[in-house]
Amino acid sequence: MIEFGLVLGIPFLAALLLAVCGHSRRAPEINALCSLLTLAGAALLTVRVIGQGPLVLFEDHFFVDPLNVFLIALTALVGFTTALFSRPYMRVEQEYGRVSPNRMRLYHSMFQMFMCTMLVALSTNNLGILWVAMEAATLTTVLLVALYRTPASLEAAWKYFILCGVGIAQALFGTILIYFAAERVLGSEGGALLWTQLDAVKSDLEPTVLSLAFVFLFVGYGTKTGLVPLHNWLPDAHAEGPTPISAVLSGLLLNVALYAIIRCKVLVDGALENSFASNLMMAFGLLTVVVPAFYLSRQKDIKRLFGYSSIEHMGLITFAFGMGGPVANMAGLLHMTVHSLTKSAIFFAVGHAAQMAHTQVIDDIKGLLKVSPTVGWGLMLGALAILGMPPFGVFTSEFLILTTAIKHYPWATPVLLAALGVAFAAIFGKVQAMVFGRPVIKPLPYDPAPFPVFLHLGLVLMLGLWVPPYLAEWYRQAAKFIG
Amino acid sequence: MTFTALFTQLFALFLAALLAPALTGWVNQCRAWLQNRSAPPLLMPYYTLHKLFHKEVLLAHNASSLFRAAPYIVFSCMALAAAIVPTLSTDLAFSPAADAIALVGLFSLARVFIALAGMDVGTAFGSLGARREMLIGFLAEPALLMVFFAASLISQSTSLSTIVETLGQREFTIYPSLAFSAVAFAMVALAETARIPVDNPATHLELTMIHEAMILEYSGRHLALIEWAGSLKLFTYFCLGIALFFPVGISLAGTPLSIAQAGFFMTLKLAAGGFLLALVETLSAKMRIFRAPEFLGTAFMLAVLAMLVRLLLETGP
Amino acid sequence: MSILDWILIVIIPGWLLIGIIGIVFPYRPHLIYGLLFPSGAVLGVLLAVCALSGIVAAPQTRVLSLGLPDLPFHLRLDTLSSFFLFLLGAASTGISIYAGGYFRRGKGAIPGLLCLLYHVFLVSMVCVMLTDDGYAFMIAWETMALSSFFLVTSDHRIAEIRRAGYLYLLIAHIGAVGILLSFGLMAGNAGDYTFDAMRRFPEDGIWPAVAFLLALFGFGAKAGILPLHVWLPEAHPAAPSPVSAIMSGVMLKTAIYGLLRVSFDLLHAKYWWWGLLLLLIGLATAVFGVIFSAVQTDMKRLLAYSSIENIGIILTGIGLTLIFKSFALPHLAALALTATLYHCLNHAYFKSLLFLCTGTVLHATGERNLGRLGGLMRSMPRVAWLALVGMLAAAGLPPLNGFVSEWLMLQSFLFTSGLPQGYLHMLLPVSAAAFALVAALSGFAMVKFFGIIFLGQPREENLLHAHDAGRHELLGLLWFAVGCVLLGLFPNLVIAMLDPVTRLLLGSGLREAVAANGWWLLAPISQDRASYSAATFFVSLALFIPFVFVVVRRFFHGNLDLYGNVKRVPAWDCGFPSQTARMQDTAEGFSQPIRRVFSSFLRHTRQHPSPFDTNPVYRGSVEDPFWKWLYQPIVRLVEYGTNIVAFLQHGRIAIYLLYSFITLLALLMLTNG
Amino acid sequence: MIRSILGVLPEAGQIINLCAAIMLLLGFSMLAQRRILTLINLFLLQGIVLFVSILTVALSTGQNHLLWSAIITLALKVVALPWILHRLIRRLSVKWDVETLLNIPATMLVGIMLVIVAFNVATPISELSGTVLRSTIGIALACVLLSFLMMITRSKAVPQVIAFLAMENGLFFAATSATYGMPMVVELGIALDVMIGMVIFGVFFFQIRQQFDSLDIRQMERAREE
Repeated sequence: MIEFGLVLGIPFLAALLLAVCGHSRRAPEINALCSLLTLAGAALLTVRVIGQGPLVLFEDHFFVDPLNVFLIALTALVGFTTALFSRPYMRVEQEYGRVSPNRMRLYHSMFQMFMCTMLVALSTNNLGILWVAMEAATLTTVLLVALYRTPASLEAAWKYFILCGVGIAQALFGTILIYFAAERVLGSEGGALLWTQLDAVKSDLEPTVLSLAFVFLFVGYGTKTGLVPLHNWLPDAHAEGPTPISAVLSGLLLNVALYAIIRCKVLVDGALENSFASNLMMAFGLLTVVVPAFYLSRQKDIKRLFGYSSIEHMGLITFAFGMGGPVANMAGLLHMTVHSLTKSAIFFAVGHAAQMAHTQVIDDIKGLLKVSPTVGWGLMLGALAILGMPPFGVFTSEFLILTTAIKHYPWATPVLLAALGVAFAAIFGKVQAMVFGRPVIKPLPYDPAPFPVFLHLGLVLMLGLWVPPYLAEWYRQAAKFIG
Repeated sequence: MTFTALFTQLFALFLAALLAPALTGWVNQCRAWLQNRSAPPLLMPYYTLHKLFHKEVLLAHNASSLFRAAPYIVFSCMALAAAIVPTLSTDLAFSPAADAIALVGLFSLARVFIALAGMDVGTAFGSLGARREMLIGFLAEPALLMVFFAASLISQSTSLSTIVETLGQREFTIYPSLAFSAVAFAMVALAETARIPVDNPATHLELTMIHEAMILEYSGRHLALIEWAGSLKLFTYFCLGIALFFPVGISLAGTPLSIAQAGFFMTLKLAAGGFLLALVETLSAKMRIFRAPEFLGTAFMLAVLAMLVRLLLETGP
Repeated sequence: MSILDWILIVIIPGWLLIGIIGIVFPYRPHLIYGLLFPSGAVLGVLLAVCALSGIVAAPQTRVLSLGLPDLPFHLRLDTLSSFFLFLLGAASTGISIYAGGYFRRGKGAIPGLLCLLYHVFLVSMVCVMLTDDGYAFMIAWETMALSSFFLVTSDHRIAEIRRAGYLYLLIAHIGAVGILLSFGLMAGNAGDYTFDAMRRFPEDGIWPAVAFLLALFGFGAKAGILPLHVWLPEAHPAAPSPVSAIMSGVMLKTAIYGLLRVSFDLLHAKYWWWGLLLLLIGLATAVFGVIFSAVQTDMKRLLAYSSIENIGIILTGIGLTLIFKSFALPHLAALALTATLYHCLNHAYFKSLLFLCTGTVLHATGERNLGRLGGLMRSMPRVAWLALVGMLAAAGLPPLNGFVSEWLMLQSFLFTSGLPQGYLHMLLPVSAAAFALVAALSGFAMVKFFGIIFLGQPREENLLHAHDAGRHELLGLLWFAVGCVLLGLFPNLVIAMLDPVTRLLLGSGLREAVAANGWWLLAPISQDRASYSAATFFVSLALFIPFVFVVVRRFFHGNLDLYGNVKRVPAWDCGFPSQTARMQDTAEGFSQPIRRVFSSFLRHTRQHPSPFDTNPVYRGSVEDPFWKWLYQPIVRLVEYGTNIVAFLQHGRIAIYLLYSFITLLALLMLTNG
Repeated sequence: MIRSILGVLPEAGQIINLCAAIMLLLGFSMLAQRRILTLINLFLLQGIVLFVSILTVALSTGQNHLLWSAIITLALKVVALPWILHRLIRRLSVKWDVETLLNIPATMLVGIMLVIVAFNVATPISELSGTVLRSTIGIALACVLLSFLMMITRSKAVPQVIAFLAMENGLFFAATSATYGMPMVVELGIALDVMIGMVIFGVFFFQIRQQFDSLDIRQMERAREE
């Protein structure tokens, strides 16, 4: 209870606090401290859930079960490291005159608010509150993406806002339809939007309504996940926002949206007793793997490049969950974990690199290894990790996904193979050109923050070689749970 | 390894080394007759060798140790090759040590060294000769190997002694595959021993020479060894042809009497062969160097055909 | 402590420790090159010894509690892996010794980083041989690719090297995905990826063939078979020479190991057409490799193409083995496999030797271009004579090691009577002819390699003052040169060592046949059919040459002084008065016959100077035709794809909304209908 | 279980059906409308209809929280948002929205097809509901789709936002009329989000106009793959 309060309460209070003093000189430290406290809360919560089983709170509106507790922990962790990273990063931005103190206040406040909304979305039991939190997450990030107020950032934010707003409206319609179906079974007082209750009666829910509802929810949350062809906002938003925001967008928000889809899929699968939702997810997953792969090679902006890469990985995860079964589900969950860790690490490195070069244009960044070995190696190893090179954890999940795919859906593998190959060629070629070669850039006024990058990469490396037993147990439980 | 085998072996080796220049002399004599020239004496090559051995060695300034070692290596290779081929008897001490494939390897070892020696001094002609020699080599070598293979398909063995024994003991039957092989072998032999139409042993015209170009820088004892090795090579090829295609009279028993008989037959066959070679050389003209690949390619094809014919038409041993 | 324990407790941690010490003290060259690399070499010897005893020991297994939740790392040391570990240990010893001297003279890369990467590379190769499940294998496999990539790009400031590294890793990665998919197919249900589960993979239906083809693709990409070879001639020249040596000598063999493991051990090699496919690909690769090797003008590229050729030869051997096995001819299969494995070992030795020699030449002269080398026999004679050994071995000449394996291979081609398949029966002699052609052509390439670099006049001024190899380098070179000679002289011992391996994969071996003839005579079938005695051969040559020398000197000149005073004169050269180094054949000139004969294979472009040019320049280059016929179309296809998808991202928000709208409507109608 | 509402307020079903019909009509007229002021007024009307329908449901079922919903709707959709919009266009001095990306008759045709699709899709659901309100889900869906279409066809920022808000109206209508209201927490949350969203929109309008000198969203096509 207290832990849970910490997890949700600290970010919220921090958001209020930073709304007042977010422009002060010590604000980045406060931000990091609050994130650390949240992380501590999340850690305690995790320990407790592992020890005592699922937790239900606030009149059933919130609950913490194996599926979401690790996502909460992951979110808190990445939130904390991002806060650490944003400390030197935002100072440099301020030094460069790209953000004013007022904007710093907005940034810090909204960052914490964003964390809060995501934690709510992850921990809520109520599909309605889930929707509300998702929408709130959109709103906060819109403000963050538009932080620089440049034409490009405004354009990106506007597209993000409109596309995700419309998308999330579809999700609301889907939620209403679920409620409509559930009310006939549970009654309007019975908590017809509470996931635990829905889960209990899912086989009694009306299949036609639920399949329609799933279409709306899928399109809605899928927009936020970045599924092709609903993905168009994503590269713009990643490229134009401050880099810490790109990191959390890629590393966390997409996960949360996908989490929402998975929650809904469990219900729909229970009601439909056919593979409708699975097929839908596999089809869109495959499309989402292939199309971004082809975008990658033409990117000139480094953050846009990794934005597309995030889309691709979301496609892979969606495909994995679409295949279903214990192995593929576990692979999907693992891939969610390692992708958010790796991708945020990459964005940390990219952020520093772009600051050193005063540009995000790939061709103008060269010789990172020489100027700053930590940033250079971070970017290189991160890119190799995200491309599925062992011994990093991304490989583990890709290994499981691909082997499952060729066992059960061999027709899909040539597509995946082509996409992975093209993606590798594109990303690696560009990253290599940035990291290697003769330097054309200068070091930063503040030391870069290597800790977040290497912490993430270290964790990813660990997951590639050894999955700790309790984590494995969680993956197994959660995978079984998704079905 | 019996004592007789060892003795026969040493005797064969000695005989080969001794007779080889005579064969060269004989071919030159026949050629002169056919071309209406007055012939040099039969023992001319021996006089030449004697002269060269007594001359002083003049070395180019930048000739390396490899250059000086090469004649000895080449000569030894050729002598060993001559020893392996069952000319007089099939009961040879060396015969298990090297089969047909190893024989080809031995030839190419010698070739590689002489080519390297040709490149060593760093003159325009030396490297030109080396490259042409290697061109001939890489075409002739597989063709020769295929000839051996066709023969070994009959005898189910690559051991030269076994091949010759099998072919020598058989009743007279016509093997079409052997006919093909024989033609291929003749072509390869012409090329390998630096004869017209591929090379001209007598020329010193810069642009046409192959073998001579490589050994331009040699003089004195080195040149003598190389010349001798060339004679040995010619001799060995003759013996090979005889052993593979006309094995009549080769001693299978290994007794002194049969060896003497074999020696007699061999001399006859060599004489006839030398005359034939002179005839061929007289009747054909030297080809352009880039016709040589076609020439040898034909030989290669014929040898492969011989194998296929063997497999298609002649089942059973 | 069992052998596997020795490897796990001493060798792997030892190498890792060396690497870590290196990275902890990154800028201490004396420590790193004087102590760490030599100790790595000692561990290499230890590995070779362990592996030798592993070949005769029973298989040993271990399970490490690392890896996936349901799939800990399975390790297994059997005879096949022992053999390849022996190869690794033996080769790495020489290379480590050499590297200690070579890197000391290098500049650019951080010594400690090199030390770490090099030893991680070695460890990953050990792990590749030891792993017994798909996942751990892939981890080791890709770690190997990654560490070697960083080694290749250690001098990453040169754009060409970056490009080479990129191409290498790209093809390696795509190949790895192929292997991964193959494992996925063979894996048991519910994600059991151990090799044990894969051995139980059903043997009929289309899936074994698919798994085999995927594995062939994956391992072929690493080995450099046609048409996946393109990275090899780029990466080998780019890498520092010890790295080229270990990549060519050992890493390519890991692909062979993988192919043997999958096709024989896991899939049981039942179908003759697998063998035919391998045979044809192998021959094509070998012919292609050797022709291109002969026309190269960069010494390391020449060797790289020669590696492609040798991989082709090895693949041909595997193909023969598969054919014989599927037609139940165990003795012939054993002969072919022995020849294959023998050639793996030989190639590791002579190619490492040659690459290391190029390294020394490169350090002494700063040149890889054959057109600017020449005459080094005089300034660096020790390296030259050692290179001569390697070159003769690579050309497949007796009595060195290359000849033995080619001899065995030809024998197995030759005694193929009784294959029930008609076409195959006809095809094998033709293949033998192609094989013979390859062997002969490799001689051409090697003569060119040695002759242009070491013989003739120096083509540049500075070559006169090139310094010979240092102590460490020489020791490393000697290790391989002696190996080449010994492997050539004692084939029976090597074959006896290979016997357990062939028994594991085929159930038959050559030990009895070989043991019947004593150590000095190699007669794998029977003495009547074929025999070769390297020792006799060598001894007779070794006796005869001095004999001739003594006779000639004794009888004709009266002295035996080895460096007897001879008169030095200007070269004769048919009496041409002016001779410069430029008048020798260049590398291009030397390979002109090959270009003529095989002009249809090669894409040769030339630029001639005009007759009035005061400073005439001639340019010619031979391009790999696969770039034009295979890779460029693929690139164009991808570009086409990117143009199509770019059209989707049009920038206009209304269009984006339209996508959502259409998606929604389409899904709604789909659900409804 | 769905409670019968006819006992409490006999005409409630008719009223709600009527409201539904008016919603659809308003949706169409917004789609066809070029003038921005009229658009806002139509939006206001939609808000009123929504309010009436929620009120009807609230009264007829006696669910108190729906009364709250109704009040929020009134405050937000009838009073606050139109007022903000009016102020905005006055401050930004945009009066006209002459351009649509697709001409009006074609838009209408597409709109009719959308309605057919929406009804068709909703048929199986409506058959389940077993009340007289069977058509409301279909109509709500049609409203959502029509607003969606309107967002696609408008080239200026303000009408696009109005379309977005109209879409929310459709959703609200579905939530209250077809299901008799979502739980209170959810509705409050939704309302809050809409409110904040509107504020952000407002901020954006000024920023966009400052940066691009116009509210024409066709200016914002720079981030693209060329």
